[in-house]
Amino acid sequence: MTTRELSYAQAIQEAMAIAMEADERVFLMGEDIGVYGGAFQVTGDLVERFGPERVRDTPISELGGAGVAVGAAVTGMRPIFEFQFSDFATLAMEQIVNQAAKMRYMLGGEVSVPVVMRFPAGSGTGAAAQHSQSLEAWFGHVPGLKVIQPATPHDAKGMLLAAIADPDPVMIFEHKLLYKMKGPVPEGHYTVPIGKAEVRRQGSQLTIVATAIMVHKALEAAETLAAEGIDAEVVDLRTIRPMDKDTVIASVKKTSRLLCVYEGVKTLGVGAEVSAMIAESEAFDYLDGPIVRLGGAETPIPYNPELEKAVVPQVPDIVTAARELVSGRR
Amino acid sequence: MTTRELSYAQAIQEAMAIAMEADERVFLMGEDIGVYGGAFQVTGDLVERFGPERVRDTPISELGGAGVAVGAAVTGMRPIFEFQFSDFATLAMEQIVNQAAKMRYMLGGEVSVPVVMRFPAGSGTGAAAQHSQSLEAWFGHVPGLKVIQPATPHDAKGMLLAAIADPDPVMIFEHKLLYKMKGPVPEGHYTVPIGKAEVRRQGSQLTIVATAIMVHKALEAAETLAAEGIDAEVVDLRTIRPMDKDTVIASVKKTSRLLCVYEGVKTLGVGAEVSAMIAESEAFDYLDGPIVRLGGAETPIPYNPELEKAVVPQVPDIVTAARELVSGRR
Amino acid sequence: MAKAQAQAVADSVRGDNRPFALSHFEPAVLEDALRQMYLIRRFEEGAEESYMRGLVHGTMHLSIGQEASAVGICLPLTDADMITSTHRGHGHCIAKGAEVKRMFAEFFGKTTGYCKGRGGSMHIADVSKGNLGANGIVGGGIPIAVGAALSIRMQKRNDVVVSFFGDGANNEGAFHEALNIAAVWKLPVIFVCENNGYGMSTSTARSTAVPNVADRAAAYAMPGVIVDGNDLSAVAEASVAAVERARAGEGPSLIECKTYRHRGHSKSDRNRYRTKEEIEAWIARDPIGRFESQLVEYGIMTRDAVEALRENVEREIADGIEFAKASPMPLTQDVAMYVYTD
Amino acid sequence: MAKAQAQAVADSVRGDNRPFALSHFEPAVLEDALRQMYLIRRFEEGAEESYMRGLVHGTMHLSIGQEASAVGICLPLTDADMITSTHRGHGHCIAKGAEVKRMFAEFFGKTTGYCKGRGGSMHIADVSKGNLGANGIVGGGIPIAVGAALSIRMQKRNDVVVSFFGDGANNEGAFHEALNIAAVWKLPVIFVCENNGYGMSTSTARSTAVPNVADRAAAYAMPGVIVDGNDLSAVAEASVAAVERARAGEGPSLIECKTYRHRGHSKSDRNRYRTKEEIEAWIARDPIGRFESQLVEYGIMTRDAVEALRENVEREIADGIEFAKASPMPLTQDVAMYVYTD
Ligand SMILES: Cc1ncc(C[n+]2csc(CCOP(=O)(O)OP(=O)(O)O)c2C)c(N)n1
Ligand SMILES: Cc1ncc(C[n+]2csc(CCOP(=O)(O)OP(=O)(O)O)c2C)c(N)n1
Ligand SMILES: [Mg+2]
Ligand SMILES: [Mg+2]
Repeated sequence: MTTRELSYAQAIQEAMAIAMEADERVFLMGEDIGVYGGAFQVTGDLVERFGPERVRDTPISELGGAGVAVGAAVTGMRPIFEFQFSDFATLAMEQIVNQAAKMRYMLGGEVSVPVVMRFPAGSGTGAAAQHSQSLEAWFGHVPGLKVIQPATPHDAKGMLLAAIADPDPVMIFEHKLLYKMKGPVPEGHYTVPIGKAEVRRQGSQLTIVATAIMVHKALEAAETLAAEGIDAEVVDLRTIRPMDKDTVIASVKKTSRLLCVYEGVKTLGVGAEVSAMIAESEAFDYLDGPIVRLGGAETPIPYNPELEKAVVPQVPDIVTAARELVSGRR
Repeated sequence: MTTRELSYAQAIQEAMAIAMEADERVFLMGEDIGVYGGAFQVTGDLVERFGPERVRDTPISELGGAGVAVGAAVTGMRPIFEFQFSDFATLAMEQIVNQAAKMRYMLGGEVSVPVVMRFPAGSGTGAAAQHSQSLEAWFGHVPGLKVIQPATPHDAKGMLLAAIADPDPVMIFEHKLLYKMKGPVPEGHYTVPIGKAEVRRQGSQLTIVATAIMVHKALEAAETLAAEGIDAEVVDLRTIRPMDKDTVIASVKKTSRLLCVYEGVKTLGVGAEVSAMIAESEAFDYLDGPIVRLGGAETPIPYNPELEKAVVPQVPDIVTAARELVSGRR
Repeated sequence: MAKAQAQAVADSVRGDNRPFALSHFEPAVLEDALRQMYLIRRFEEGAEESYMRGLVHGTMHLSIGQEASAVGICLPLTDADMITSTHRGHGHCIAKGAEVKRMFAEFFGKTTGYCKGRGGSMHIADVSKGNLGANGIVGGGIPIAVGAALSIRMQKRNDVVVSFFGDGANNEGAFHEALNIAAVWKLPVIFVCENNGYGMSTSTARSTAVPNVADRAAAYAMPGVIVDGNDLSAVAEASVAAVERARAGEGPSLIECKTYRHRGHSKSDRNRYRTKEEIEAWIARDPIGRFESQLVEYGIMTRDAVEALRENVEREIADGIEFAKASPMPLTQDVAMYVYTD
Repeated sequence: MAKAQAQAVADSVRGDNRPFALSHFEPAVLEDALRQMYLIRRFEEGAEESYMRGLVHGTMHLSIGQEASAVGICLPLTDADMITSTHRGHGHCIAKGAEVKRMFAEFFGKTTGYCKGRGGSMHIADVSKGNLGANGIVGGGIPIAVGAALSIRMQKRNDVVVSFFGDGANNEGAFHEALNIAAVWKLPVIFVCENNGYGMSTSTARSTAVPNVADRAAAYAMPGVIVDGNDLSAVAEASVAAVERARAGEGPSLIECKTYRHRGHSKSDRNRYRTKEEIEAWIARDPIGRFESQLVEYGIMTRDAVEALRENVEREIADGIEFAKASPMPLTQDVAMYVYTD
């Protein structure tokens, strides 16, 4: 299979196109995903290729739209529902959490709900507090859902294809700042499994578990650390639910130190679970120091660009935290 | 001040009545809180005392109702909005999270949002998956909100009075099975501070941090453990956001072991934060064993009563977990 | 459903001044409609009694008094047509063809129940008959019904979806968003509001800005009709028209059935918001007695046949309860089954 | 606001066939209305230019072409009356009395900005003038406006609230729930839909089941009027009537202003969904030119006076940008200020 450089957004678009070509049950729904191409140009020109029945602009009705997607999924279709910004999921939690996540269970296994929902998430675009949130932790708390957060174009395509094939509801969080990031993406159909983390960099002295855009920041920090003689392992968590405990545990057993880096608000964010999962696992006995978290500040996302940067972990923050952890100053 | 035995529901009702007597800005909104008295009879006959303008039945419109409460709060009133079941908060997350929590920040401090929202929560009533959730962890993840979970009638009254006096939005999670539980409640006005945990039982060998109904189960377990010679300290967390780190850290430094017990789904539930907070604190060095969590099962709440019991921690589960932790078998 | 094979004889009997249903449906279908109304009534009375005896957990919402709406609406539906239902959904479930024994089993929390004991009354469903389930969330099923109608359209089928909901639900945002989407996309869905005058304790006058829920159809440019929800024939007539319209690709309709629940909202109702007189006036308009009289009056059934039918229903209920009692409880170690598909 | 002291001279001039606003408001008020329209236009052009020059972060939604709606609706409002606004809210903010220098400062992320640099364009507000804020959530401000109206009622004041929103917002559940609650409780709120034909790329025909948003007023038993949103006088006339109704305790109204945005939806718009012809036809109906001509034609202002007014506006804009540039950035260590009150 040939591999090209594609952007993260292009990789997602390609996954959707492949799935739609292969399976006529697959279709897209969302606000302005047709002729506008989506707020982030992820659906792009797909409407020209597949027509407005399968690339379906919805009214501005997140709750209704999500419910329609759920209803279509239960009755034989494979909808992919795009939220224009993940923040608007706040309008549709009812359908996602009470219906999609629980329907199979409440009906004793008589139905499945193969819906995929896509959530452009994260800060860094100057869009302020109502367009910049990272809410994946909420979804990770909900049994019945699967929650993924690919960090590379390769994984975005492969995990989305896995999500579309999945019989259960899969929520995919896409960091907006990644959309333009390029990376190698194989042509054609392939999947990256849901529920498997990936070690992005081998290291011996500490494990950095990161999600989404923080994976790239962690890798950058690891280079700086390497220059100082600190050898960091970087684990890309990739799936929030179900979390890949084995990979994280194995890494921490090797390195004896854990730093969790994530953009969502620190308190009760994804890193809280990673930390707690390790603290109750067999890896606890291997720990040589506290489990440190770098998460989003305990504030809404501010508009001012300097403030906006200040509320999410940056490379120097990761370097400093890792240095302190390894040197025993934490 | 005289102290009587009141039920948890009566204590809440009394707090509301005292606040309404003292301050005409305080009023109640919610579905069937008037002549019906509320689904759990918490507002009871308050409509007879304060009239339908101040004990205001809303249409079945959780998003609209929450938004109206927010708008009233910003413009000089002190609304207390009752959700009939906490599960219906899924319909109102937009107003709670994007508006109430962030409005002060987004407007640079020009407004405050003194709204109180009440959420009957938890399982145990046979109401199945859409009427039994414990979603407090979601709210704990949101800067701008305060989130409380009183476990006793005394605290329910005092914390609600503190919430009503608070200039910021306070979410109060009331476990439905506690409503009929009785306990001593002082007459008249008093407050129990938001953000302070309470040590319910002193102990030396492990700390059990519990929330809501789990506080009572933990205390019961502690008695059993005491009979076996295991001396457990039980901390009632009381506030999810802002969490009282000092009290928990001090307790763990004393006992060297931590067990978190909560009813919400284990993954990314409140105990994840308690665990992670300790694992990154100075108390880490005092730990003699892993931090263990007992949370809700990774399932929706089932209808069948035996299954329903099986998905939340019960007293024997706490006893077993504590025993294993203290004996070093975990 | 047998009744789905009903022949449209109405056209051939122009000038026939019998109630619509009697001229439109075959006698066997009409008999079955009466049987279903009894079955719903006796099922709910049986469930209530079982609740009193501690066999049923939680709460339940009885539709006693509203049977004509459930049965009348479902009369023109086939098994391939679908419904979404509500917390007050036992009637819909039976009208869509479910077996009472598996419903009792569900209420008793047994593995033989429709939801294998996971759902209970509030999630009762028989997916094999096109019932996508009762719903604990007021208005929660409405967008789902629209999604099912979208599936039908995209799969180029000729089926329809009925979404039942109460008057209280019409003030939820989900109602508004779903009706608008269905109208803009012209989907084959029939929105059925069972207006029993109250959402819990709150009367429609205190909750809803318009006198009739059907008045809101204008906001979605769809037909809105009001029918006497206690008159099976009137309900069936509106349903037949809306179903035909939907099958013809002409889009959604809204039907408002004016009816009443005889019982309280649920098991926790102190009934402080309705007068005795009001309740009694509605009991006097009981839909079952009215339809039964029509069938006898117009010679579709004899009194004896009615009696036999009642006895059959009694037996079915008694057998259903026995079946449910005798069925096994789920094992707690299986509690996580059905969370995910595999 | 000065214009709030406007005298209702209309009654005394029966037979007067000038446009409503010209007979209803004092000349000074009308001049100020024109000034505000210019100010909005030039503010947004200035903001756009500053954005191009990298002084403004993020995105912004320009209301160029819609100025008559913002200004006309706010004409009868006092400073004690309140509004809730939208993502396209610069015009509302200025029409409700905000100073452009503090708006520019906000856009530049400065401490002197209305939101101290925390909010930006999408949260612009001047609470001291009764503007409760723009809103990043489509429909998010509508229930909040109803809550503000409830405060007015409970505090026994005589003020009103205006809730601005777009045509796209009328398909949100929040719209439905809020209008219903306002109607049932008869609250002093005016719902103003600025229908510019599109929600982002989606035309009202493709998103909304009825031809006019005002058609939906019937679903809430409130008056619904449609006005030419590019005609300041027509907008003001509708606003005066609705405000009077609200102050008289007769409840809410819905006003639909048919208008158009000249620019794309936001900074990311490829403009593939509107034709050049359509845009040009609307530019030809520019509300500012129309109102200006009326004022000159009816002798309210001379051409020279108009020119002087324009120059004043230019100066105010230039000064505002300078003020904003010269203002300090917030300190990052203060980032957590204003999360909680203390
Ligand atoms: C979203 C939501 N809000 C509130 C409730 C609580 N509740 C259950 S039934 C009901 C009344 C519903 O009224 P209506 O729609 O008229 O149906 P009815 O009970 O009269 O059949 C309420 C408020 C709920 N289940 N879901
Ligand atoms: C709840 C929500 N959904 C979607 C969006 C993204 N969005 C921002 S503006 C807009 C279009 C709004 O259309 P309309 O209400 O007509 O206002 P206009 O932009 O035309 O002024 C959309 C879809 C949003 N901000 N909030
Ligand atoms: Mg009802
Ligand atoms: Mg618009």
